[in-house]
Amino acid sequence: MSGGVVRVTGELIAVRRAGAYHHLTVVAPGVAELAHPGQFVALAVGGPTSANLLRRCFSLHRVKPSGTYGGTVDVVVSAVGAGTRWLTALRPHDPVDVVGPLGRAFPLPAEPVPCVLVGGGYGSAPLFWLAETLRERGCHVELVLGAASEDRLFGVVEGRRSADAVHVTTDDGSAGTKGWVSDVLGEVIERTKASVVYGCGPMAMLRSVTEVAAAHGAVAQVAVEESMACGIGVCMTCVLPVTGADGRTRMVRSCVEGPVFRGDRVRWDALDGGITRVPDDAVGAPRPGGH
Amino acid sequence: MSGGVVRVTGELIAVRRAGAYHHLTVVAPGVAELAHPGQFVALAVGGPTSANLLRRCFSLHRVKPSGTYGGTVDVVVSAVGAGTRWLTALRPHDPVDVVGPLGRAFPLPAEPVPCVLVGGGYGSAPLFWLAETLRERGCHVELVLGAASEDRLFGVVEGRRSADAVHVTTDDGSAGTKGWVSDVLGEVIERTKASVVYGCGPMAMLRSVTEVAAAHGAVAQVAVEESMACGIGVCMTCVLPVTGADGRTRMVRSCVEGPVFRGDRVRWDALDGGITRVPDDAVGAPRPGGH
Amino acid sequence: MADMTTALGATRLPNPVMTASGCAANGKELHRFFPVSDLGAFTTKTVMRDPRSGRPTPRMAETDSGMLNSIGLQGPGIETFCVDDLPWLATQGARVLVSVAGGTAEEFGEVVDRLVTSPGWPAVVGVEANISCPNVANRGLVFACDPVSSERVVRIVRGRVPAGTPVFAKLTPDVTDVVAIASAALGAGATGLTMINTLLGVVVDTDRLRPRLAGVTGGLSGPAILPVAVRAVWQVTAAMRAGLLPRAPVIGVGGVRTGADALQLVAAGASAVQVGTATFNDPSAPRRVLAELEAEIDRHGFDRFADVVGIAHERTAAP
Amino acid sequence: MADMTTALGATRLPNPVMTASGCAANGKELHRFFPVSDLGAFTTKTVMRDPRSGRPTPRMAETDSGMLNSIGLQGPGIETFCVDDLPWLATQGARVLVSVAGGTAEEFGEVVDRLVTSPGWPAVVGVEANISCPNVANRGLVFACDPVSSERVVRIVRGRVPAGTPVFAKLTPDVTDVVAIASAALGAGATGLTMINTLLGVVVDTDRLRPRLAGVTGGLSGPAILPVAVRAVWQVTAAMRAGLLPRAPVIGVGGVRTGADALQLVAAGASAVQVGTATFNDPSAPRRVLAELEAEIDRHGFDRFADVVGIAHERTAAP
Ligand SMILES: Cc1cc2nc3c(=O)[nH]c(=O)nc-3n(C[C@H](O)[C@H](O)[C@H](O)COP(=O)(O)OP(=O)(O)OC[C@H]3O[C@@H](n4cnc5c(N)ncnc54)[C@H](O)[C@@H]3O)c2cc1C
Ligand SMILES: Cc1cc2nc3c(=O)[nH]c(=O)nc-3n(C[C@H](O)[C@H](O)[C@H](O)COP(=O)(O)OP(=O)(O)OC[C@H]3O[C@@H](n4cnc5c(N)ncnc54)[C@H](O)[C@@H]3O)c2cc1C
Ligand SMILES: Cc1cc2nc3c(=O)[nH]c(=O)nc-3n(C[C@H](O)[C@H](O)[C@H](O)COP(=O)(O)O)c2cc1C
Ligand SMILES: Cc1cc2nc3c(=O)[nH]c(=O)nc-3n(C[C@H](O)[C@H](O)[C@H](O)COP(=O)(O)O)c2cc1C
Ligand code: FES
Ligand code: FES
Repeated sequence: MSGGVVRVTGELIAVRRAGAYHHLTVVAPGVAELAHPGQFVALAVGGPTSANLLRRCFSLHRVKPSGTYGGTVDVVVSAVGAGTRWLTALRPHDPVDVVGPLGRAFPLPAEPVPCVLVGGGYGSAPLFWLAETLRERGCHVELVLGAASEDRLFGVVEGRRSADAVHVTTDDGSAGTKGWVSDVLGEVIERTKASVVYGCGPMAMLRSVTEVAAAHGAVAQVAVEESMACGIGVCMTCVLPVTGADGRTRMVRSCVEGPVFRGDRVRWDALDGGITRVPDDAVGAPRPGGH
Repeated sequence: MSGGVVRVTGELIAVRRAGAYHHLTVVAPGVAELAHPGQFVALAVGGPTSANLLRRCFSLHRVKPSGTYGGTVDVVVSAVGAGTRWLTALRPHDPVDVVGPLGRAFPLPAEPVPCVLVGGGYGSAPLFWLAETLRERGCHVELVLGAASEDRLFGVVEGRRSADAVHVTTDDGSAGTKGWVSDVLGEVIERTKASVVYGCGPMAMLRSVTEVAAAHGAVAQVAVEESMACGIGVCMTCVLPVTGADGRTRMVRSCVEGPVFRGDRVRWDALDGGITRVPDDAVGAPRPGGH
Repeated sequence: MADMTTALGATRLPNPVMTASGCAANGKELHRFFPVSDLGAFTTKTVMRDPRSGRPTPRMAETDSGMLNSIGLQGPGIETFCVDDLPWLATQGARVLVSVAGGTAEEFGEVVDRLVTSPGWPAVVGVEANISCPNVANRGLVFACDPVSSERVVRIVRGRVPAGTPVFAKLTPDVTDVVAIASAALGAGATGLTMINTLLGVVVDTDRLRPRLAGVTGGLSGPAILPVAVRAVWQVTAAMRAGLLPRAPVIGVGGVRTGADALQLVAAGASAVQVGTATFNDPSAPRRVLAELEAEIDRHGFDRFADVVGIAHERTAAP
Repeated sequence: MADMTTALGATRLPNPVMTASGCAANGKELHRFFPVSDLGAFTTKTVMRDPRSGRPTPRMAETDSGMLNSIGLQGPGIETFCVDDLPWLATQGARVLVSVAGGTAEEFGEVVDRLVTSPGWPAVVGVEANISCPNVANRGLVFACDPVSSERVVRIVRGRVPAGTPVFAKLTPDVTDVVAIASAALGAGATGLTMINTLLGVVVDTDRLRPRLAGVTGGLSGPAILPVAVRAVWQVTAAMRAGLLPRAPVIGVGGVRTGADALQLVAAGASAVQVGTATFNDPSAPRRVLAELEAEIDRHGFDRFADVVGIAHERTAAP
């Protein structure tokens, strides 16, 4: 029945600060065994009396299929709202209700090609595991990590262990190069001759990662972050316009057909100011005078 | 501004099992100082993400106006639903949001008369403090504690310290006399020549306490337990029909005009099977053809 | 700090936050937690002509993020209100929005007639006609479910309240077309609208397998209904902006627990906001919501509360 | 264990728990968590004639104990449904309640015409006409807001669905008189009613000060609305028991998260229950609700589920 996904009541075994974020380790038997880099988990929030019905989604930072406690999953959480504040206030041994692994993982190149991995803020969380997986396959891997400020960078030290090189940018210059990841990305692609760029972070960053990659002859694979009500493909809230192999644009579910998409397939032109339009040429788009 | 009531974010300092119940001690500065036996507190449940908007009410078991941590209040909680389960799962140092003290306390006799205090289940919680207060005033005090079974009795040992004698009944005979508190109450009133009977427990018990007291020439003061949405007198959900000094029956708020009422003033005839009718002779009762 | 004053017709209030009728009694109880004069206005429990005992109990059931109530407009009647409650509020310096009702349109008028002669009248900043109550003459159908009944009541109330004093019609969301009812009320001379009253609901007790409320049905309130309240305010305000309804102030109510909740109603078009059920959770909720709303207005850098009223309409891309 | 079978017109289902349309896609996703054939029936996402992209995003906003959605009936159209989805459900042994809609009454008919010729048709245990969608011909007013439009759609659907197959009309609660709409639907030949669809709501984003949904309004669902769903089922069932409406099966939906929630709808009169938004919280919610409902029926000592349907009406004292 499981079809690659389980729901399990796990147990928090560790929570520690990591700059502006919280790093949580949860025993979640069954999840780790099935997971690949780029997939995510959906965590219930608020406990039995919760008014917050919807699960919160988090990229898998790392997984340990076995261990003292059984399989564990690690996530990096930015406490921004009711649900993430609840999660980051949990204490060891508290139950955590997990559904996962969810979504499509980062596709791995068949050949050992050089790769650049770009993370914005907590978006870097899944990249270290991805970097290690790529290097096991013989890829040269460099990381570009960016954030607004130093405390919002995640995993710079970890990155030095996982990748061949780490480049850091911050908007305010409090660490690394002052500026955006896109300011340094082109140079890194050129120098490493990367043919794949993986990206995870805010939408605007993913768009420019896609553009810079294209300009330097690389393919971008980006993990998007859309509001998701279910995370499992049943609600149709998480859609975005993506052009298929047939050249036609459809509103596709980022929870099951994503969150990883080829950057050049995403219709960035439809995204503006927090709203994603349905492109006029999308399959089934509203036509003047109704459908 | 306070007018005898405060709202304060307290801190749980101890929670321990007491038979079928949980005994909670909460630091709640300001509450203890104002409280009298028979009053109650209203505790918020579920924390910041709670879907349970309404506070839960609990009789004050004991208060300590000062102490290592500041004033504390003790309550005895039976975990029966979402809110009480949440409360009894709290751990020391968790915050507890308290409004109190609320309601009218047990009126104390002006003279040192003998008194009988009758508690059903956790309804005995406020009686030990009351017993000590009465004995300080020179009253002879005996307790009658009843419950369905031994584990649902509260405070038998404590009662032996607080009162001159303790009588126990259980429905199933697992402790004390098999039967109801009303089965032994008459004898205790007669023997002690009690002129006041205080009661706290289920409505059916309060009714028979009132009847037995009347039959033996004593006045009953009973603390009722109505569903309360606000606990502070603003919502009108907690009413029950009570006859006033003018002989007229009104639907009065048990949270501010109670929870303690003179038993012979409560219109027990209007209570049936979990529903309390508006007596036809009540002030403002619906009349045929509208008001 | 922003200028928090707001205008309800000719009346200016120092701030836009009020209690909701029936969720604050008539002030004395809440005054133990904060001075009732801090609020823009104090909305009183709906008062009818005669004393009323209300409905049998249980009168309440908790629901997810809300509750059901069936109080049945229990109260001492307009006479006692005028003698005891209104003078007390006046003494505290409260600005009072008096909620009135009747089982018939004419009864509304009788209540108002008595009210305006009360020595406490100068404290009254407006009258709220709670037309979301049953019309005895029309099979108990709620007045505000029907444009004709709504019109009749509002016309009577408007006619008996001195011209300078605003009259608000309080609408139920349990209608197919709230704009049509709003139109009837404004057409009959209402200064503005209060939206929304509770939604009709039933809770079944799954132990006894019967309705939990002795009166079977009750009104659903609390945060659960906030999106419905925001929608109702949005629809009516949109109709006003489109010229389909005369422009008039709206008092938003339903599910407000925080300043951000209040801001939702304000941005949707409400010139004032009432706090109801949240008060049962936090006795100082109306006062706290005011402080939080002020902080929100400041955070957004607005100088005047009035500039935020209805702003979400301007910031919405045409569909 | 109690006999959990239930009858929807001529159709008998092994148990009364279903998915709710649009909250379970067309089965493959949930089948990873439990066998879709465990349910009494599987209700499919509303399908229209042509492929539809749905509305822009954001399409959802969380609310207290609920959520707002504005999917806009995104789907591949009836052709793909008949070729891909229905046969898959049939292969799994699911009993399928197919939800259909159209922008016009006639489009409902076209969808049904195609459906009945599908090779998967034998798996269909009923058709649910989602008349809580906008009527293009009537200023986008929802069909189920108007008895005449409701009647017209149901008559067409009933006429094209083979006589032995039940037709359910799915109603919106956003009306003044749900009994009147129920009456129109039953009068036009509906076998029964599904109640309720979502409530219209708006959420304002208090950072951007504009509606959170790109489409401004959305449908409110989840536990927040359970009391409204129970009320709607109660009113219609009461009208049937009073002889004001023909007796007909009701499918209850709205806010069900637990077996006890389902039991509320059943005791109020529902012969079956759908689980929607709760599935987003717990992917196996429909299956779990079935197990919990069975346990509730057993706890009460009933031998047959059917004996509990509407029982709260019998246990209510006359008012
Ligand atoms: C595939 C995926 C992977 C993610 N990975 C991470 C991660 O590794 N670390 C991390 O900190 N965050 C991650 N996020 C974002 C995270 O899910 C949101 O920050 C979180 O849901 C906010 O919940 P809240 O209760 O704190 O905020 P609230 O604002 O109270 O949430 C209200 C609703 O909006 C949704 N929502 C709010 N913000 C976002 C957002 N940015 N993205 C999607 N939905 C949102 C919530 O899920 C909820 O349904 C990821 C999101 C997705 C879709
Ligand atoms: C004045 C007073 C004093 C009380 N003292 C105590 C005490 O000392 N110890 C104790 O264990 N309990 C006491 N109770 C009862 C206690 O308030 C309820 O058991 C508790 O509210 C149940 O909450 P829940 O969330 O667990 O149950 P739920 O059934 O989930 O509660 C749902 C709603 O119904 C109300 N409710 C449910 N049961 C009762 C009840 N028996 N009385 C009043 N409201 C109820 C709840 O407050 C809540 O609003 C007292 C009640 C009152 C009114
Ligand atoms: C217990 C209770 C009693 C109420 N009594 C009245 C009333 O007398 N008159 C009135 O107009 N509204 C009354 N209401 C409705 C509220 O004023 C308000 O419109 C509604 O509860 C929605 O707001 P809220 O969610 O903030 O409570 C009452 C609500 C509750 C919960
Ligand atoms: C995301 C979402 C999509 C929905 N899509 C449909 C639909 O396509 N057709 C339909 O009849 N109802 C649809 N509904 C309404 C549900 O079927 C159901 O009537 C409503 O959500 C109330 O039930 P719930 O509270 O259990 O979700 C949808 C609801 C949600 C939340
Ligand atoms: S989040 Fe529900 S379909 Fe993607
Ligand atoms: S509980 Fe609200 S008035 Fe008593």
